[in-house]
Amino acid sequence: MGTQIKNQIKFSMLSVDENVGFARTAAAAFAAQLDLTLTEIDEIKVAVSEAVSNSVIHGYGDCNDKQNYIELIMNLFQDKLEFTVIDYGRGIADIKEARQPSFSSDPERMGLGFVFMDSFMDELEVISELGQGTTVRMVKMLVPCVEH
Amino acid sequence: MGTQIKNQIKFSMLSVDENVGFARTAAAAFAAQLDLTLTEIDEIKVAVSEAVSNSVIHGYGDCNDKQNYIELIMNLFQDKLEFTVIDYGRGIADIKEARQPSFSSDPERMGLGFVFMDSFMDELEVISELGQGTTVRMVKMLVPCVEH
Amino acid sequence: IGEIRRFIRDDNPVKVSRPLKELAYRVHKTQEKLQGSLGREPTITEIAKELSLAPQEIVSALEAVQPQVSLYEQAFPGS
Ligand SMILES: Nc1ncnc2c1ncn2[C@@H]1O[C@H](COP(=O)(O)OP(=O)(O)O)[C@@H](O)[C@H]1O
Ligand SMILES: Nc1ncnc2c1ncn2[C@@H]1O[C@H](COP(=O)(O)OP(=O)(O)O)[C@@H](O)[C@H]1O
Ligand SMILES: [Mg+2]
Ligand SMILES: [Mg+2]
Repeated sequence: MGTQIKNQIKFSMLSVDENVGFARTAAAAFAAQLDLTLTEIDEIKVAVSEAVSNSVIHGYGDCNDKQNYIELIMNLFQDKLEFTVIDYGRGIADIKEARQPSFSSDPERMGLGFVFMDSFMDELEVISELGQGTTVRMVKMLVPCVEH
Repeated sequence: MGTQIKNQIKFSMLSVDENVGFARTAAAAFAAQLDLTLTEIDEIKVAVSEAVSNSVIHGYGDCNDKQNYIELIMNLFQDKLEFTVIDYGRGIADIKEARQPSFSSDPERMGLGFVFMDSFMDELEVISELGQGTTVRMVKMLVPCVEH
Repeated sequence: IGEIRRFIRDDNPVKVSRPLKELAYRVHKTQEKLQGSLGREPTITEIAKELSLAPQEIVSALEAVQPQVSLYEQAFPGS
């Protein structure tokens, strides 16, 4: 039963700064159909917007071609919420290194995006191929109602 | 220049009640990148959620097949915001009649959805074919900044 | 995780979670105040700036308290 989709929203948005905030609000609005705490919703917002901003900043980075798209797929299952962020940008050469706390390919940045995704979500999977793009899948497990 | 897309977000969502609220928030979140008043944003929210709820209620109505999808396309142009809601449901036999104030095929309903879309947006186009589905395109014109 | 929370708070006050109801109330108060001083309805950007928030946060706050009013009530308030 846990694998049956109860709700799904897929969207594709232009890779522009404005849409990081949009994706954050959309993730919160999707999560709002569940009985989560504000803290849990905040954690989801941060994790999703870190992934989307990585796609805008690193994935499509210097290509100023405005026709770059980012996909966000939000799935609700019986027992979990799943968010998948996909870009078709430059990809990550060394995923293990990229996920290290404080690692950033840009000396100006904090290198904490993956750390947030990791600590705020219950599962984090990163798939990437150089020149092909990056897929980040994050899962938030739902506590059964009885525990509330 | 007015026809060049400045931002675009395309959604595909399951036709379930929860997603009417989601679409409403998404429309507001998209509109929030512009310098609109809360009243204008409210009007957009109502118009978009009326169109999406029509697709859920009338378009896919009795088909309780959960795999029915509704598309929402949000475009920002230099001078206007455009929202297009598409379903692949039963379609509308007589569009002119459907758009009349107080007309509803369901005696329990108010028949005001199209009236709201019409009065809150600057353009409303309805395309529909029986058994094929319905497309509702709505435009909100943007006032040039100088007027603010 | 406490470390991370603190970082988020220090780094970006916009992300601090406040009770959304209170925030929505402040949005409406600010709207009224600006309406008075500007002599016209303020824009979401102006309200956001006044509250040091992102426009998206205002959207979220207002959505969270969106009462489940029927369309009839929206169309004919007070009837
Ligand atoms: N979508 C992506 N496409 C390409 N590279 C990425 C992507 N996401 C992350 N990276 C790489 O992983 C590094 C670490 O990411 P992150 O932890 O978010 O830190 P930061 O964004 O501050 O650099 C980035 O500096 C970048 O090199
Ligand atoms: N997406 C749709 N698919 C099929 N029929 C529709 C659709 N949207 C509207 N209609 C038809 O148009 C009528 C009028 O719609 P509306 O003005 O929103 O009023 P109401 O939803 O209260 O019936 C509906 O009763 C229905 O018969
Ligand atoms: Mg990052
Ligand atoms: Mg209707």
